[in-house]
Amino acid sequence: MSLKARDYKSGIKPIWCPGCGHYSVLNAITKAMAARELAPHNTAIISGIGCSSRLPAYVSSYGFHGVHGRALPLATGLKVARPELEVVAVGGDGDGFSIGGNHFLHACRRNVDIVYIAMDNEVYGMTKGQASPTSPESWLDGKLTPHGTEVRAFQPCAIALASGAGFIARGYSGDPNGLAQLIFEAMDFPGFAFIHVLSQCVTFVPEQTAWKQRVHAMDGVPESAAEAAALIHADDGFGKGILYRSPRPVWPRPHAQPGGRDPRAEFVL
Amino acid sequence: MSLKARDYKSGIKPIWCPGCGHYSVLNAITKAMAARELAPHNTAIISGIGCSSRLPAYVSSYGFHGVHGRALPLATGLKVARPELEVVAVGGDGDGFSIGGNHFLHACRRNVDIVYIAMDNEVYGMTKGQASPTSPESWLDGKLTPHGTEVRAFQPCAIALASGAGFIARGYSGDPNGLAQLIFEAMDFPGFAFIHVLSQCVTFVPEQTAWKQRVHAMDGVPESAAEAAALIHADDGFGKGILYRSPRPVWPRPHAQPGGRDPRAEFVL
Amino acid sequence: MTTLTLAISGSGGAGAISTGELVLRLVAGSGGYGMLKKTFSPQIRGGESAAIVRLGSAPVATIPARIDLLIALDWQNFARFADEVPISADTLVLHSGSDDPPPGLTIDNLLAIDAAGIAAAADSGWLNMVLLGMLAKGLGNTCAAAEALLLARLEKHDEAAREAACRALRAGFAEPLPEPLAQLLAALPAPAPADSASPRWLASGNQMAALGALEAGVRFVAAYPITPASDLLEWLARHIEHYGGHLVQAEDELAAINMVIGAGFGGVPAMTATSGPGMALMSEAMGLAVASETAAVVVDVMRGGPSTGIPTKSEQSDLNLALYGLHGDAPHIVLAAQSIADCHFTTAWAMQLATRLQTLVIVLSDQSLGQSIQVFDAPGSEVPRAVVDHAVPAEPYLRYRDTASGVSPLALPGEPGHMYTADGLEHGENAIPSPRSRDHQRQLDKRLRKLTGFDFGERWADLTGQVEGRSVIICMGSVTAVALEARQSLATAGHEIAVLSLRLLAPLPVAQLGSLLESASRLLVVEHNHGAQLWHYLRSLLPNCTFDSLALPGPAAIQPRDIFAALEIADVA
Amino acid sequence: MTTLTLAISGSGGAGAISTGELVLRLVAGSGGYGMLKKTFSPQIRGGESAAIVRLGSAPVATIPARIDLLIALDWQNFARFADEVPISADTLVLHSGSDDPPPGLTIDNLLAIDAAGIAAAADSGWLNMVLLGMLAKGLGNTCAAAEALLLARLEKHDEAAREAACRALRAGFAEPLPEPLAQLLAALPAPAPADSASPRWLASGNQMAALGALEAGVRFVAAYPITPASDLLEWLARHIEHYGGHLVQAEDELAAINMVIGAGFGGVPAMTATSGPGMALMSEAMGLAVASETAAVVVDVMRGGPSTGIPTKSEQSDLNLALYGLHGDAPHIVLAAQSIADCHFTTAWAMQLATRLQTLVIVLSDQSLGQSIQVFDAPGSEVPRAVVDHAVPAEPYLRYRDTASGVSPLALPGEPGHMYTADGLEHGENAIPSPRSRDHQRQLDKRLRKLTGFDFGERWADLTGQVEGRSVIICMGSVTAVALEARQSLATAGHEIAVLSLRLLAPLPVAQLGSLLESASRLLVVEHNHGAQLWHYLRSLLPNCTFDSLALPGPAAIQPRDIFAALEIADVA
Ligand SMILES: Cc1ncc(C[n+]2csc(CCOP(=O)(O)OP(=O)(O)O)c2C)c(N)n1
Ligand SMILES: Cc1ncc(C[n+]2csc(CCOP(=O)(O)OP(=O)(O)O)c2C)c(N)n1
Ligand code: SF4
Ligand code: SF4
Ligand SMILES: [Mg+2]
Ligand SMILES: [Mg+2]
Repeated sequence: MSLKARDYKSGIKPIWCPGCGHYSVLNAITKAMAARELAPHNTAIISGIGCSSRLPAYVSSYGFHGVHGRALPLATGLKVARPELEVVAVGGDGDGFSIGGNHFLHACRRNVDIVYIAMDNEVYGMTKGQASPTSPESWLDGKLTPHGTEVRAFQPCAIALASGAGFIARGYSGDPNGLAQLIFEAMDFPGFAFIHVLSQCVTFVPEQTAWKQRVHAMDGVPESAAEAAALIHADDGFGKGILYRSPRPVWPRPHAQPGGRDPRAEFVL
Repeated sequence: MSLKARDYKSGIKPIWCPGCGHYSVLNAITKAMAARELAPHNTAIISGIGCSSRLPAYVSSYGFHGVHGRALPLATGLKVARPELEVVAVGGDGDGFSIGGNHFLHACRRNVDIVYIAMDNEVYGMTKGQASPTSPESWLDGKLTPHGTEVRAFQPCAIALASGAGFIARGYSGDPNGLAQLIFEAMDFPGFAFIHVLSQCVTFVPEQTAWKQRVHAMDGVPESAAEAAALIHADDGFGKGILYRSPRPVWPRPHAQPGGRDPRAEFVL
Repeated sequence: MTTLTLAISGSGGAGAISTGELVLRLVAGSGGYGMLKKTFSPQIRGGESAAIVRLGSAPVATIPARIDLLIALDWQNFARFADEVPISADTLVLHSGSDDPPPGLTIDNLLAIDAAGIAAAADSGWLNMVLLGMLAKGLGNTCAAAEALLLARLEKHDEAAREAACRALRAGFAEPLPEPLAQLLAALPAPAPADSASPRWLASGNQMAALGALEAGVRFVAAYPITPASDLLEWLARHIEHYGGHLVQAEDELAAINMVIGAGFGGVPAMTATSGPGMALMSEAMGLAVASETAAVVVDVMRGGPSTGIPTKSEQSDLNLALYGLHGDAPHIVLAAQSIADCHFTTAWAMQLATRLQTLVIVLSDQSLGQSIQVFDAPGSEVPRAVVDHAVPAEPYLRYRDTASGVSPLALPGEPGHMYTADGLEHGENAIPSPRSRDHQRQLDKRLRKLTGFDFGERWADLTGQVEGRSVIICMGSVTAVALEARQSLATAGHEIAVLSLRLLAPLPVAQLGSLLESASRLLVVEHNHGAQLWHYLRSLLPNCTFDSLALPGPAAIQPRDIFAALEIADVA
Repeated sequence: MTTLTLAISGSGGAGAISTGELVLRLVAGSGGYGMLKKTFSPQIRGGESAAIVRLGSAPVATIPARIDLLIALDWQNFARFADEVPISADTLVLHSGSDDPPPGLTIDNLLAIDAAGIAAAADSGWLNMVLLGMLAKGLGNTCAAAEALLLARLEKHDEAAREAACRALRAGFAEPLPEPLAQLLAALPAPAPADSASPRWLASGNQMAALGALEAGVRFVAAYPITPASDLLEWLARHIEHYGGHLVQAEDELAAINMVIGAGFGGVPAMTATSGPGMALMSEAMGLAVASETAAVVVDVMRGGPSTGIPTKSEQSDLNLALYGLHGDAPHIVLAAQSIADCHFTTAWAMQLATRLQTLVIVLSDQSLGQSIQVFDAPGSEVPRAVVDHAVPAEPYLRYRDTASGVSPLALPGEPGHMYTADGLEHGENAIPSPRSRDHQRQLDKRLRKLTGFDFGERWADLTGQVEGRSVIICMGSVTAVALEARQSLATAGHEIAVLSLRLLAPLPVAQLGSLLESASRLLVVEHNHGAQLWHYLRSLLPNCTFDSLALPGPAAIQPRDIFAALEIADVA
């Protein structure tokens, strides 16, 4: 009676371009769901806006396709209110690191038990090819930045670490099985788990097919933040695997048991 | 004819509580302005909202007291539009790291030539004592967090470094001369310069008077980001001095000279 | 009704506010009524503050412009309150400090009391408690009653401090009252003996809104602090966990409203509270609640605007934003609380409507309602409750099914077989995104119909008086109490008017309102803002009515005399 | 006027849009007029797209509901366009691919052309160019003219590709035209010979807005990409540096608007462009521009709402947000562009008004104006220009001085002796924060007066036709062209109506508008939204007028026949 990966597909046809990396991320998610034997109805996939953020509808689970940049607060509200659900936030680099950057910082700090999968294609796909925070400084094809962004690329894993994320991993859309494994581990992790996925945009950055040659495995999971910092710093941004793993207490913490106080009492004269 | 520090005071009486650390920051700013012989009318001090953000009106210069959390975009717009001005953004930890966190990240990356002075008192002073992102996890007096924030404190300098800031320093309101020197250096630095100031709130966190015993000098300015990362990581958050200094090209970069193209031409049939 | 209005002012740490609160509690304890308004200088501490307390033997809901008694604990920067604590020729001014009144001030009745000396003689520094003792005596209370309140108040102080305070209180009580003060205080009639069947409460509107939320079933709150909504949230932060709920201090208002929507999607009644600048930031996501049909409540405790404006003072100028501030066609519900006590009902009703109609409900309160404290008759135990009873959906399950009521079947995460993806993109009934005209039209119609077709019942407005042939004042929020007071004064002078206080602003019950107002002789819309926002709104929906407008911005409160003037009635006291 | 409307559709990469653009350029090149509307499936690439082109011998400004000729490059997912490319019994369908029409589709006039075969015979894969060749011939153009356009278009392609495309074009041109196609194309009258005195342009509204901004003096732009405003920004990104200006791609809309305000404070004319969701996020800071009296322009290219809505389609449903979406009393200016060409003037005027009146100006455009391209007579070289000539301020310098006009003296950073701190907190004339009633009232009055007292001149609206005794259609934006077309058809049928297109929405020139409309027999407000937002707005300000409403939401465009129906006129073609 256990479900197969394909049973976790909703059957709705993705709007993605043929060859888009996001298909692989979808596959990896459904594989991980099957491996963890998640009940589809107890899972919720939450997103913002972007090509990547269309993903929830393609999974057979509950989902919320919110507004641009706010997947993490949406997911946080749901998880805090309904802790028994498996809550996964997904989205793109623009959604998560540009307009949503503040929520990323604070979600890493807050450590609510959700998984966050950021599909990074270093571009705004949905709005047709502007630079994103992760675009290389000298990428000349960004439609609003004719000379390149001339701005240092955003380093998602370094920021996650500096913000206090307890689980940081990097996956690649060209390796859906490896990615599925990372998602599995992220779901296993108690607390906020961040997966940075290199997910190519074949339409606006076709040169990303060359990523295949650049990605490489990282070996060994650093246990101290200092080690992780050194590792992430030294890496070229193409190292796959778990980059840091160190559980901290999850938020919210257990406190008062319900009941016991009548708040009306304090107003009575 | 050169101006003294006191000539840079506007004469408007601050609304701050007696003993507030922000007075020292004001003094340090006017000292640094005098030392750099800035023309008051060529200087603009830009802020958001908070006790700290009231500072611009107290300086004899142009100023903008904007909305909560947006000092950096306001300053960025002004500096890019009017590059000949000395632009200094100031504000509090709530303003800069909570509601303004995204702009902090992206200002560090963008590297526009402004100075940003964040007066960190680990609390929301103006709204009377709620926890801020930098409040210690277990600080029990935050009015919205009766059990403490139970959230890892935000590390401004680590985030600045991970985001690509080229100048990072820490000052202390108990040492206005040292702080003035840091501001002097920050103004000297080409590009975005961040100064994290420990500035006590005597009203809502009176225990911060004990900071005096905790602050210590950092010696040596690390030149590589890796060194700086190690240093910032190992530090207890009370190390004063320049924590990192490494200039990168400033934004915007020089490009096309004005003139030469008639944009109407492309529409003519 | 005879009432007594006293202001107690002083520099930071002088204890003006707590003295005022103790006076109010004292009077309330012996069956009286009253209200207290706090006012602060912009300085956070060491700044001046003043408590303006109005006492009466029957319910009191407004602070008048005239002060009967001013107790100046000291005169430091008193000028900053000049607007709010106007001294007239009738005001008795009790000068209790060692400094002199500021030069510009004209004081006709100045009475000096050496409170510091009396305190010192009692080996105490609590000069404000000397004054409390005197007031207690003058108002006919026992010293023991005052002492009990004082001790409760100083719970967290050490023994020595509490004793010193009590010594000062007793010394003040023992002091002979100067005649003018004795006379003034004695003029307040003794209250009727307290009726134990209807207990009375002392609370602020923010506390009442928070209680209403909790009692309606709110179990998730996310918010970012902002004056004057913070204390509403602070109250919830202390209580919600006892109900198994959570309050998240969000990184900003964008996060707060989206967290609320996330919780609402999960079926947990959820809300946030903020003020103008924060609600402006929530505008985009409020549209998401509307489009995705997710229950969410936003309480806006209005302050002076625009922009940062006047954060600590009251105004009703966010009405436009609340009614219209969403992009696209985004019908939603806007309620206004009518009184401090009504913050309780209206907030609870908001959560009930949000869950029942799966949409955004904005509750407008204002700083004056939110932060003043008042003695009022306790509300009953019946409170509107959130409704998350979602009918078992028909097969095939269509989340956004076009139903007769306009309310679509809602499945909650955790329910097998009804998975769907909520969406702010336009969608078909099946929740799949659709850019088609017919789907758009259908969902737009449905989202409007579920509001306009709903029977909101009797609580859409509170009418006091009879409409036929009379002038009717139309208002909301803290203006209501002023209008009701004006109505009473007018009645005493032989002019009958009616007051209609609107609780349901959107969707405005146009038909009911139109037929209710038909027979009135004159309609005057009274509101606390500059732009006559309510007046414009009513005009846009009721073109057959002729409305007059009285719109005055904050921070000064609207006064009954402003209403008399607008109604061109001269002969009222 | 006889016009010809053709739709060219195909799957991703088939080249439907570029074929359409080439046809339009071809006709324009020989003196004709036309307009092109693009429509895409939600898929980013590999999805279907269609170009709907209407050609005429006189200016063409609308796309009708009826398609005369459909050229299906292939039929993949054609059904997705069913709403926008309706095939009627009169439509000639040119089936040029190898697949079959979808089963549900009824096609009466189907013509098969083996474009692929013809292209292959010419050793080319460019089957769309075969069709272009045939159209070129049928429309009476020379093959050389078509080839020149094609080569210009393929500038960036390699030599081999360009030659292959040209071979296909020539092969198509050589092909005998099937009779029904020849007949249809021949029906389009030859345009009058081009008048060299008034050159014609081909551009989109977004391009025109961008040009207007640049020519008005905008030298700072900060923005965050959003459909359908991105291409406006992209055009500016390429051009602004040549004027010594800068465009910053901001991290979000909150940053964008605050950057614009920062630049405006510096005296540099600055603007941003966005769409509904982005403008909603700007709400708080727009209030800062109002309160601090800083010039800022926000262009909202409206799309379907609420929430994410229908991002690629047109609607006019952000009017409420633009008019009312700020907290507090925050009067500001709202303009609407009237046509593709007028985006130029209106955006430039916005920047002029923003600098002259030191405030926020919102320009409403819509996706239909913004992204359709059209042939129109080139604008003159006179363009409103930003005004940053600040009078030398009087001593003592009071930044927020209460002047007769309401406009206060503005000093710019860099000027000695006039330093001040701009503030969103309420302030006195001296810019120092003040919570006092009298300062608040004075600044509120001043900020309102500078708008209501300003003489906006003649351009507040465009009137076509005579009002007296006639029905008047009141509208804005892309509805204007539809209304004008309806007016022409009605005139042909003997019914005279007038069209009033409002450019200045706020402050609404109530007096002028009221007296202008007085003599009309009937007023019909036509708008492209669900909530009748313009209608409600006009009702709130002109209670003496009786307005009828025709409000239809997107994405389907309003058609003249909708207007005929609303006017209850049956006998129009
Ligand atoms: C408030 C707001 N601003 C802007 C947009 C326009 N927008 C939609 S998706 C997107 C960027 C998407 O990029 P990313 O998140 O990297 O996703 P991708 O499409 O590359 O997968 C933008 C800017 C929007 N929908 N809402
Ligand atoms: C949009 C918005 N949200 C909330 C507020 C309320 N507010 C004003 S100041 C402040 C926090 C100030 O804290 P910080 O920046 O640390 O400055 P401090 O007062 O501690 O110096 C807040 C939350 C506001 N003014 N605007
Ligand atoms: S545009 Fe890029 S990111 Fe979007 S679907 Fe296509 S390939 Fe994927
Ligand atoms: S509240 Fe704290 S931060 Fe604010 S002025 Fe007082 S001491 Fe300073
Ligand atoms: Mg992307
Ligand atoms: Mg602080």
